[in-house]
Amino acid sequence: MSILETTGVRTDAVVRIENVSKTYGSGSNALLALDRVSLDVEKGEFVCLLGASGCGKSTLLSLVAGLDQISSGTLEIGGRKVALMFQEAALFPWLSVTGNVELPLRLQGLGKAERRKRAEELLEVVRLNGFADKRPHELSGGMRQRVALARALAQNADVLLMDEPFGALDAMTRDILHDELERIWREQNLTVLFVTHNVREAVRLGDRVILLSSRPGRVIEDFPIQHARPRRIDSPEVSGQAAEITDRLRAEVARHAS
Amino acid sequence: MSILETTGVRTDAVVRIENVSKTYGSGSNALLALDRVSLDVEKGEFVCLLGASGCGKSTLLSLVAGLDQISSGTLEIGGRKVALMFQEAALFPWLSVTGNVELPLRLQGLGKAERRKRAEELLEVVRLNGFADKRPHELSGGMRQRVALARALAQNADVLLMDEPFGALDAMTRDILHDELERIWREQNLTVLFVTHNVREAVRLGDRVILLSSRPGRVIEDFPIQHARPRRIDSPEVSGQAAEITDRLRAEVARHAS
Amino acid sequence: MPAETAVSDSTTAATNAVTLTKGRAANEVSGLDALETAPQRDKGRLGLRIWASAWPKLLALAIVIGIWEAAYLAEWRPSYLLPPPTEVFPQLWDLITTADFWNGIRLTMTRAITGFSLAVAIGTVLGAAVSRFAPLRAAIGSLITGLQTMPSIMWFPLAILLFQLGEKAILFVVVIGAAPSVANGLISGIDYVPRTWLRVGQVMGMSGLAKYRHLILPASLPSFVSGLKQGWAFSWRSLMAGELLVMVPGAVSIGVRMQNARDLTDSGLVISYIMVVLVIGILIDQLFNFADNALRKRWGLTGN
Amino acid sequence: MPAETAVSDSTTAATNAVTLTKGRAANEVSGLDALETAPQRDKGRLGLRIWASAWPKLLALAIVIGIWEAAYLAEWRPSYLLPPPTEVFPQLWDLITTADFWNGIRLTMTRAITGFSLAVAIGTVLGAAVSRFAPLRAAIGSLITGLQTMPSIMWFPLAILLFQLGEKAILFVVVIGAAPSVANGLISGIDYVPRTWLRVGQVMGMSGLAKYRHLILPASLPSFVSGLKQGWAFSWRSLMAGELLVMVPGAVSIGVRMQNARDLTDSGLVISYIMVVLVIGILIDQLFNFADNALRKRWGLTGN
Amino acid sequence: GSDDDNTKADTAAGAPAEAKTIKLGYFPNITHAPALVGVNKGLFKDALSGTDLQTQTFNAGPAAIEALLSGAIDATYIGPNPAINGWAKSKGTALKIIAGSTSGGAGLVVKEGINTVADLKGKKIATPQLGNTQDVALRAYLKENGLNADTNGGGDVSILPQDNATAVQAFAQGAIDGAWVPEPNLSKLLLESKGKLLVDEKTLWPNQEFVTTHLIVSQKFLKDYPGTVKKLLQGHLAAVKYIADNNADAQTAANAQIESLTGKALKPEILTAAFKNLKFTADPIASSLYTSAKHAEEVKLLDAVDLKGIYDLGPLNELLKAAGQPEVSDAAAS
Ligand SMILES: Nc1ncnc2c1ncn2[C@@H]1O[C@H](COP(=O)(O)OP(=O)(O)OP(=O)(O)O)[C@@H](O)[C@H]1O
Ligand SMILES: Nc1ncnc2c1ncn2[C@@H]1O[C@H](COP(=O)(O)OP(=O)(O)OP(=O)(O)O)[C@@H](O)[C@H]1O
Ligand SMILES: [Mg+2]
Ligand SMILES: [Mg+2]
Repeated sequence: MSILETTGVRTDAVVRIENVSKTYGSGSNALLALDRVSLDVEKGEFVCLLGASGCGKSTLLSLVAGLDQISSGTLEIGGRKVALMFQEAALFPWLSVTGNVELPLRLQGLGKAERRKRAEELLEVVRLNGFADKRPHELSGGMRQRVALARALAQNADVLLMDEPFGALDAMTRDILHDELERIWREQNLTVLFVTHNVREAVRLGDRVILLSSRPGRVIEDFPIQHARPRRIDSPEVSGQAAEITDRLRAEVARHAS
Repeated sequence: MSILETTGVRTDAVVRIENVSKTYGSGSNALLALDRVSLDVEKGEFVCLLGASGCGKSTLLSLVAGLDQISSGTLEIGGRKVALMFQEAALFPWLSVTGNVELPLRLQGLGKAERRKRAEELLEVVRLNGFADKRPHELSGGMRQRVALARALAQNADVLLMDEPFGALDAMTRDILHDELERIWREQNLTVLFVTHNVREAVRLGDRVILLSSRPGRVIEDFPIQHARPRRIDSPEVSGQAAEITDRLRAEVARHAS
Repeated sequence: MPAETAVSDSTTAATNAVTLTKGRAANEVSGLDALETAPQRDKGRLGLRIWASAWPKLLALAIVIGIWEAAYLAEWRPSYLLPPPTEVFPQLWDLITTADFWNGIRLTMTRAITGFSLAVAIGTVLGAAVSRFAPLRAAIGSLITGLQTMPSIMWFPLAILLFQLGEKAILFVVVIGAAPSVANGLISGIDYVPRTWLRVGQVMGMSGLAKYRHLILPASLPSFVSGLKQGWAFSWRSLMAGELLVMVPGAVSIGVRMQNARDLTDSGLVISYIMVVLVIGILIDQLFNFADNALRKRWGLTGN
Repeated sequence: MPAETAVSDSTTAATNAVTLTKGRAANEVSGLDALETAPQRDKGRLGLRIWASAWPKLLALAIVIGIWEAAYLAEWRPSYLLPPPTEVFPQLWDLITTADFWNGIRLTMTRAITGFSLAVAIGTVLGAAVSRFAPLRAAIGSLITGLQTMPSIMWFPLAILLFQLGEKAILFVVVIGAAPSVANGLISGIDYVPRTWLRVGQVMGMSGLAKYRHLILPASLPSFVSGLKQGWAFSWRSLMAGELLVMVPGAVSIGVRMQNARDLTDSGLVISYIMVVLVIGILIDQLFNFADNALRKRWGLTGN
Repeated sequence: GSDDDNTKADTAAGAPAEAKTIKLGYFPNITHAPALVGVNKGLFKDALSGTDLQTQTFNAGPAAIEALLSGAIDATYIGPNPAINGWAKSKGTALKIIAGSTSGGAGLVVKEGINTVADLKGKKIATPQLGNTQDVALRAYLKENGLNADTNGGGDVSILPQDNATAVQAFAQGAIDGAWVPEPNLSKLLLESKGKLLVDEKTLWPNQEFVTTHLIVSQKFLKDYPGTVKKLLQGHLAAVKYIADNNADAQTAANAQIESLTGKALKPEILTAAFKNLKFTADPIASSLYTSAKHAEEVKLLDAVDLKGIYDLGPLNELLKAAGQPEVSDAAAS
């Protein structure tokens, strides 16, 4: 039973994207990255974005986070707090692992002891408790990504935007973090916009899976995922729906390539 | 029919790793990343490495590439040219996409026209021909990874080390690049050491799949993949063997976690 | 909570920026987004752009002149010590309309450019060598900063010993004043080249000159450019001192003129020369800024 | 082919580095790998480490003294112009064993540190402000470099106008000489903060002071430190000039002493003071290097 | 240096050897008026037939002495202090004073309200440079009048060695109470800053004469090319004479030369006043040099130095004698 079903109200959109286009550069160099994308995300909804490499997924997230300006259309997030986990870990090299995780807490004005406690909890969530005092350059790629996840969670936002957060993780660690993320999402009633290339992951986690077309990005399909939670990534339902979505995606890519 | 079977000779090791250990740091801060790893890779072999996040896969590759020094053991690559595609794209921001791809060619002393031609071919391989004159910061994450692949291929090496090269790519682009990589590997009789978290990908591509244990990394299993090429990633054989390996991996992680 | 405000702020901005441009073709999109369309608008309205960069300068100038005039009117100091702008500007005008003055500028700029080029060449080689060879670094790394702190005038005896009196002696003073700065900029740039890039270079088989040419120099360029800027300042200051070493009748260098203005306690003239030197410094800085902006654009640090 | 050689080279090195240490427990591994175990060995053999950093310096010193002595023996210039080391060192010794000299050092260092601190404070604020507000940058960005190129001596009239003859006048000359350099270092550092980090900061909701405190300053620290180093050089040189403005009863500052040594055409004394200034410069540079190394270690730029 | 690019001219035996070129230094300063006028009017050129004259200007004494000692110039106009320093440092081997050039033109200018020496107590007085002629003169003067001053700026009177430009401005602004300066700063303080002349230095000297500038030559050059030195002196005498005979014209010429060297001429009133205070003479007024050195020793600004032999007035006296003028002496005051 998904959160969506419990909340029920479909008009309570937290993120409202309407006809948003985004062009990078100008003149002959212009690149239309997003073409009239419309998408509403309800409060407490978990929405997964799928699409080919370079189709504009990261662009969309950065627009929602207010990092870039839209070229046309309307985008509203209603003044809610937004956290974004970037595609690259982008940790601050001058801070230790805990330092990186504590930074958003510090900005929220938390005291030292509280910060430490919360950072420890978060590192526990991403299974990195032993690495609190290491520096980013002493971590492996997957570990950095997990620290970035902990940092994003530390922001205590209402809306969590995640750009391929588990791309560098092995299947097992990924499973664990799926469970943790689902738990936190449920407990804190988060709204999540989640970019991934793993269709099963999208089906495992999402209330809806949105398919974007190749350059320029456009919403081409919106799959509601109805399976009851908790789901297992290797369950037949998840596999089945994933296969269906993959076929659709493949068709789109093929269409585009021709 | 794999290249391994055609070459046949198992003593013709291109990369010989014997009892290699690697410790980062020293004193109380020491971290044993690799623990007596032994692994031989034959000429023309395609070996995939699997293992949990932080188990030492990248470390192993950087040792083979001669970027770090081993703490104990023996490592030989017999004076062959080695190319390494890093886990992060690590493109040079001051060069355009072509500039990045052309750089290794330039170091090989190729002329301008030849360089241009070869770079175009390589960008064609990674499906980025339209982006030759963009700068790295104008690319999406997956596109950067593909440029890094093109750059690694441009090195014209005998041994190709790849660290999660397709981690940020969607399934379709990944399929295409699997085919391209397999073709190039076959045509140039490359020796490939390929790190991935995607078990199916490993089975799709590898002659062998090596499983590393969690910290410290140790070889715990060596699966020869016998299926005839060309394979398809969604074929039942690949899925079946992938499932088998996943189970083994899961057991290892569970053992470690307990 | 600060975090909340900031994010909602920028998102509101995004919402406000929405216009009627929906549905246009890709290369037609222009909208009102300042960052997006800056380059396009620039082409269209060069005048506006110049104005945007000029008005703050003019305002600053007006403020300075205002304060100056006010200080004069308040009779804060006697007028022969602090002459009013209305006296100094005509004096400046008289100065810069003489051919003599321009000969001096030409002489001094020739020396400055020669000296600076030499300092850059020597500083670059020195910096590269020091950052490459550990024993050299241990030997003279710190000496470089030590040399920088030496007042130019203390080099005069050595300059005369080595080069007698001549242009070479001046160049010596300029180079020894500026080269350490260039070297330091390069060294610090090289020290901060990200390790990943070095590793990429290593697997590519870069070494020796190729490594410097293709990796280290471009990667440390930002810091190097800032070292060049500092080096320019040092070389100019050293030159102003060094020009007192040799005086060539006919073309009177700026250094000599400045010294003389001071010796004569001619406040108006001193202020005029201060302005001349500032203007030269500003113009040169603009050149550096061109380089810097081109660099930042290449590196993807500007614009959206 | 260069690529081939390089890679096989390093791999051979790896192979050669293999030793008997196989199979030891994690924190026992020491091996011969220099990079790996450097910190451990350091603790064990501090003496060796000091020697490693000292011998190149001593060698450099020996070479310089050798050339100097040779020039003297070859009677290249009369000995009253170029006295031999054997004459200068006793003179230097006599100099530094007087209490008077140390009073001068104390006076000058106090001024230098006060002036430099002030310059850093002002330069930091100025740099931060200029890099933050576009109109301010347009207005005075280039002026900063312009100010840097002004010889200290040209500030004397203004210093006297504003502060009469007193310590403040000296400080003014020092600050106006060094602050632009500090500001420029900071500005260039801020300009080159990677965009990704800025975006991370933005989603974290950093703004205003918090952004500077937690993101911009640490991220631009390398360039800032190099700006500080240049700033130190500028402030020292400005101080050497500025000290001629004011004489304080009791202690004769280093600037005045240097000037006197030159006025008296006392080559031995001039060389002695050059050495004193170089040693001070080298010591200060060591302080900066400490900061710099700590920084590079934090950033993961050193070691393996 | 002259030893490198000069070859002895082929001359008949016994005739004084002549250099191909002579490098002469001077300052673009009114106290070097004979040099300014001589160069401007071509008087040196006329006298130095067959020898190429190269001039070199300096901003301050130390650089000129460094240049002379290292052979970059052969002769220079210079003040007494740098000459004494050069003599002392080279242990009497580097240079000789061959003629005087300028006398007088220095004094103590004070603020309104200071009327006697006693009023100087607790005041700040600037001098151009620690241990230079004016500095020594002030210290000796204070000592004579029972006031003490140490070299660190302490004592009854604070002596602040400071370059002239700074001193002039500081005085104008009231930051110092007085300054003992040479021309043209003396006139500047009097005319522009309305200062009061408390002591005219020449009143402290016998005959109201004391050396301000003289002409020195490197000993090596003097030894190698006595003929050229003599011709140089001829030019010098011509310049001194020209100033005496055509004072107004000389002033114009000097100022023109200053302008061509520094880009800016002196103000006419300063020029005139300064000229009036200065006396141009080939007499080196040796006695004042010795006395000044003795004073310097007394106030511990100079180690004991043997000035014997610093003068070589032979060539000058030959020329004076030939012209029927009185000879000059290098003897100390009795
Ligand atoms: N700063 C930029 N300047 C110019 N073009 C850009 C910029 N950022 C992205 N683009 C372009 O916009 C398009 C979409 O990029 P985006 O990063 O959103 O893709 P993506 O869907 O996240 O891809 P991936 O899965 O590979 O990360 C790409 O074609 C890219 O080249
Ligand atoms: N430079 C370093 N200094 C210290 N420790 C390091 C360094 N690099 C890696 N490590 C440690 O070594 C271990 C192995 O790292 P490595 O990067 O090889 O993992 P990996 O298998 O590539 O993981 P991932 O799949 O997450 O990329 C990790 O625990 C990491 O913390
Ligand atoms: Mg992306
Ligand atoms: Mg890795």
